[in-house]
Amino acid sequence: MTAQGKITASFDAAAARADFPILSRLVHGKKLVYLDSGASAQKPRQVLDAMSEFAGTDYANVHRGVHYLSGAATDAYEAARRTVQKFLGAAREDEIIFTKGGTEAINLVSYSFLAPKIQPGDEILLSVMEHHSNIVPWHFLRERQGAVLKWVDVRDDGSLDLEALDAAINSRTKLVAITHMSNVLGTVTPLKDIVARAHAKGVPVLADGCQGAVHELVDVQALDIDFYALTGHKLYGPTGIGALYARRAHLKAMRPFNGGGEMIREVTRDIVTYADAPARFEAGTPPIIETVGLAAALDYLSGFDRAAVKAHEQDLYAYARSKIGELGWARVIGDAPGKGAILSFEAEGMHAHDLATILDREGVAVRAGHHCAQVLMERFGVGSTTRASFGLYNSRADVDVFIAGLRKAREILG
Amino acid sequence: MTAQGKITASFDAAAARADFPILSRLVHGKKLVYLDSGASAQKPRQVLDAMSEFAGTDYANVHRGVHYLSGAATDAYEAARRTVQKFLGAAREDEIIFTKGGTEAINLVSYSFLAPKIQPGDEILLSVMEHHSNIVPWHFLRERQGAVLKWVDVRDDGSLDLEALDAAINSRTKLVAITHMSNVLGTVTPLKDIVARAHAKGVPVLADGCQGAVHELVDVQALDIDFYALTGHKLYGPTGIGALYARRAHLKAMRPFNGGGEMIREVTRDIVTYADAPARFEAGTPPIIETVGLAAALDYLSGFDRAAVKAHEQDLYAYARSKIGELGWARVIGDAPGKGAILSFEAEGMHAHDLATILDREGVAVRAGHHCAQVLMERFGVGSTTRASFGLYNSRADVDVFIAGLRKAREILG
Amino acid sequence: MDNSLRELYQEVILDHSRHPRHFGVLDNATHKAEGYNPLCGDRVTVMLVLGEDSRVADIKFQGKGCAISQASASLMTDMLAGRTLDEAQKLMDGFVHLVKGDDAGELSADDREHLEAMSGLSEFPMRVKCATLAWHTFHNAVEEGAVT
Amino acid sequence: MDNSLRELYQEVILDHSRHPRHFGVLDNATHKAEGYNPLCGDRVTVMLVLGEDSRVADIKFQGKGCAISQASASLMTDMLAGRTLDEAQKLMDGFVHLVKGDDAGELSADDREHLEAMSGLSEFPMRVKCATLAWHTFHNAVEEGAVT
Ligand SMILES: Cc1ncc(COP(=O)(O)O)c(C=O)c1O
Ligand SMILES: Cc1ncc(COP(=O)(O)O)c(C=O)c1O
Repeated sequence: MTAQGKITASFDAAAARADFPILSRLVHGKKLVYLDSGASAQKPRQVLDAMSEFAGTDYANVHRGVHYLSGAATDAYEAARRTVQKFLGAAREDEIIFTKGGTEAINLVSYSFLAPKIQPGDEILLSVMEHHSNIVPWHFLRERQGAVLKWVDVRDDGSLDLEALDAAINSRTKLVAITHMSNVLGTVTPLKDIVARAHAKGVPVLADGCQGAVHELVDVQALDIDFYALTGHKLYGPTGIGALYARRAHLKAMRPFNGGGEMIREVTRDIVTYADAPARFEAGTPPIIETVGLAAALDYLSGFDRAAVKAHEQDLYAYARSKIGELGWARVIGDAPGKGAILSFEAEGMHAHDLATILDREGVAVRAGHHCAQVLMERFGVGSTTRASFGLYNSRADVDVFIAGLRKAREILG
Repeated sequence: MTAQGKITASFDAAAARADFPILSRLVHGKKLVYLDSGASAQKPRQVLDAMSEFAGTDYANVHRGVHYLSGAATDAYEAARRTVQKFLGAAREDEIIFTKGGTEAINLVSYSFLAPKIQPGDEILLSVMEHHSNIVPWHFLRERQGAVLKWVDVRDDGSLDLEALDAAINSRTKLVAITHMSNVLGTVTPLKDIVARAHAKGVPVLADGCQGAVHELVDVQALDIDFYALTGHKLYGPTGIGALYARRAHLKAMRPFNGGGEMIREVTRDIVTYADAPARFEAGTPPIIETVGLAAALDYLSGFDRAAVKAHEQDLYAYARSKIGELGWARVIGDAPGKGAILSFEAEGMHAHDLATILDREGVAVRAGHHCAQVLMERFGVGSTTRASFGLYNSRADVDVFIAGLRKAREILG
Repeated sequence: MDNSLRELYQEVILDHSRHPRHFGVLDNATHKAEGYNPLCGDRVTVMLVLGEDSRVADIKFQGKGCAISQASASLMTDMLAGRTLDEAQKLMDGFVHLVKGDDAGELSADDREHLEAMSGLSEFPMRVKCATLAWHTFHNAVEEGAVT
Repeated sequence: MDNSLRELYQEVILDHSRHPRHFGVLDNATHKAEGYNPLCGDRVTVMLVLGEDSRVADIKFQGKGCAISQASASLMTDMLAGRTLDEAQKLMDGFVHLVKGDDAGELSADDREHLEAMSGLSEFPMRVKCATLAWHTFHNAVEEGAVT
């Protein structure tokens, strides 16, 4: 406890909280307690200001003009790419492709990398805890091209069964697509081991890092991973922006996804040739202002001692986990060792929606539902859960309000 | 002239100009003269503030939560959809799909509407003045499925040859994809007539309205058009957001494009069913803050007398056109009757890039190059042009600086 | 304690949700439909026997979901039994108006009293879908759910 | 008048762009490549005869583009004729450093003087690509453009 206390001390959560204008607002007359960062994180002043300021001083379309603003905007855009590159530990900046979000990043891999290779009967390996955004793009290949989706189970505590995953990879497997961190269970997957097992059989791996990139340090080179998808809005950044890391060797062979300006080399009536990556995969005017916001968000996050931020979040989770255990009527789903700060549970005799409504009146924002993870809901035999997810700005006081709200709900509904 | 003067009088361009923070900045020590709105428009304070304010008070992920902020964000998101619906005159709000931009809107039609229908030999009819974003998505269907791209020429003045278009439509034609306003020539196409001709032969029509929606009043019902694409960043709105109008009858039969959260009805290990439009085509977390910005931009624009704004822009164009004519060494490309405020030209003995560099040093931002319209460049036998495009914030004084800059360039290069 | 919450989760509602009336399977159903709320995963199946006089001769439901959706389904089945389709439609319109806080003038005084417990929903717009799920499902059963 | 503009478009540059040296077709080229700048549509074709001693025995170019790209191609062909590939590579490295405003220490005093007219580009980062197009095309011709 002392050791943990020491680590936490190097991150000042209260000071960080002050950076987020929305967190000082009231909801139904109560102080906002935002425990829905897993769905989307709030944005610090630094991000909002960076975007307004950029739009108000240096904005123009990128790439195309020789005039000053166009150069300034292009510089900012490409600087943001290098910020993402550094954040993910990629070897080269042209391995970073900007997308509109995490979902599009995964779809890009499905359309551009995998679709052209899929023959009927080819297999794609998923875990049962995937978000719909890491299921439906692969389902398209099943529906349209006859691919087979194979599912790796999780254990009852929500941890991934690595041996089962290994055993499920065979000569028909064309891709392992797996989350870095489950948005329901909080489970963090052993990506490095997964990649090693998959590569041993010649199979590439895509990680859905929409949650993982927020809470874990990522080094795509150390992981030796093929694809890593992230999304801006969960990283304290803007909506409308995400990124895909793709190993250069794959990028060269990937066919275009969206077609349009900037992704071409030459267009005539009869032929079209394409630009190299990353431009090839960034058709049209990109989310320019949003990349500046994303870079500001990553700078903001990287400005902290990430290990200390994680320790802070882990402390909140541990505290909430123990408090909710004391209630005696809440079943927590997801207790894997090393899991992240996401707390999903079922409350005896109370439906998640009713709970969330009552918590809302206390100013507490939690998520209720299937969390875009219906396959996982089925695995645990529940229709929906209530989920509290923690961000760097949360505090133990937030947890206390949350737990008090749960008690009130029990009073009303129980 | 008096009549025009009267109309223009009801729009105060100088007052509007003051709404755009970037326009008061200096470039190379000179006042910025921004004549590149055709590539991307600048953003008024009202848009930037609306986004910051929304993110700072009402932000959360949409659709998914029962908590207050999630409701507020969803309300703002759906209100933005109604704002676009009204802006385009659509009958129903569920005919408006949010995309990341104009390019994605067109790709959505290609992937979801046309691709499933295309047989080898099927034809797609385009004009030679299309932007690459309205060429490459159709080229994909040529490259991947054996479609044939057929080209309708423009006359030497840049106007569309409607009879030629009509004659080119036959029983193999599956779509007419045509710009509403050329981003190089300024030509405005007679969409209503085009739709009538195409529908008479049972062929649907998509309009690329990325430029047209900025300068023309659009009423998709009056046009009776099937698809209309627009983009936020040219409409004085944010980057990362666009919209597609799609007639409801088509939407029902269109297959999903991106797969992920929110676009499904149900996901199990073995089956996936999809939500109805518009959700079906909005996979993942949408550009939430950007839709709020887009709505603010449309409100901003609609707050003016649009006819007066257009008259103002036309006045600027006419003024610039006559001034550039006086130079005697600039060949204007695009002189169609009723054209919009876009002035493209070739200068004798001077390359567009050199011109643009010299203008830039005078604070004048113009575009030089092929403007993502290489097919059109080929049609007019030029490698590139210089383009001045006008926005509502420009003035005759801007034109004077621009013309003076051209004279200087001639001195240096001539 | 928040009054609007007390009103939403008043005893009548909780009682209906805990002890739903007409819960179960109707083997001789003439019409049947499944309702599903993709946002929360709630489900309800409505089964009914439509008499030759266009009256709801019998009606049952099954499903799982939040207190609001279950109570609403229970109340609905209670009230629809014995009504003609025209009467049912009017009741449904009135119900939808009521929970949205709009004028529900089409409701009879008696029906209004019966549904009064649901009026607290007008303060909770995000939960209106929970309350209307069963009603829409009934509507679908009648329109498209003939058992053949 | 802006001094940096005067320096960029100085007489030497304008002269090279208006009257390019070594402009035309080399029928007996041993190596050839086409360079293309997709941003502006500029094109340049570089043709050369590589002798057995690894020297550029003859070199010509064709193309169209801005004053900078044409002048740069003209200057380049002027300077490359007679050099070995190693010397050419060093010259190219020096040129690229020069136009970017970096240290171009690898250039001989003589070469530096010849290229001096191009140093104004360091103030125009957005035009560097125009200046390097011909050089990259030469490089591609040597590396991958053997005429067979
Ligand atoms: C006519 C036209 N179509 C399509 C586009 C592409 O739209 P976006 O910039 O949103 O990708 C543009 C602008 O770049 C355009 O001018
Ligand atoms: C694990 C996971 N994957 C994918 C996504 C989808 O990403 P986006 O919200 O950017 O569409 C989310 C969040 O919604 C997520 O939590």
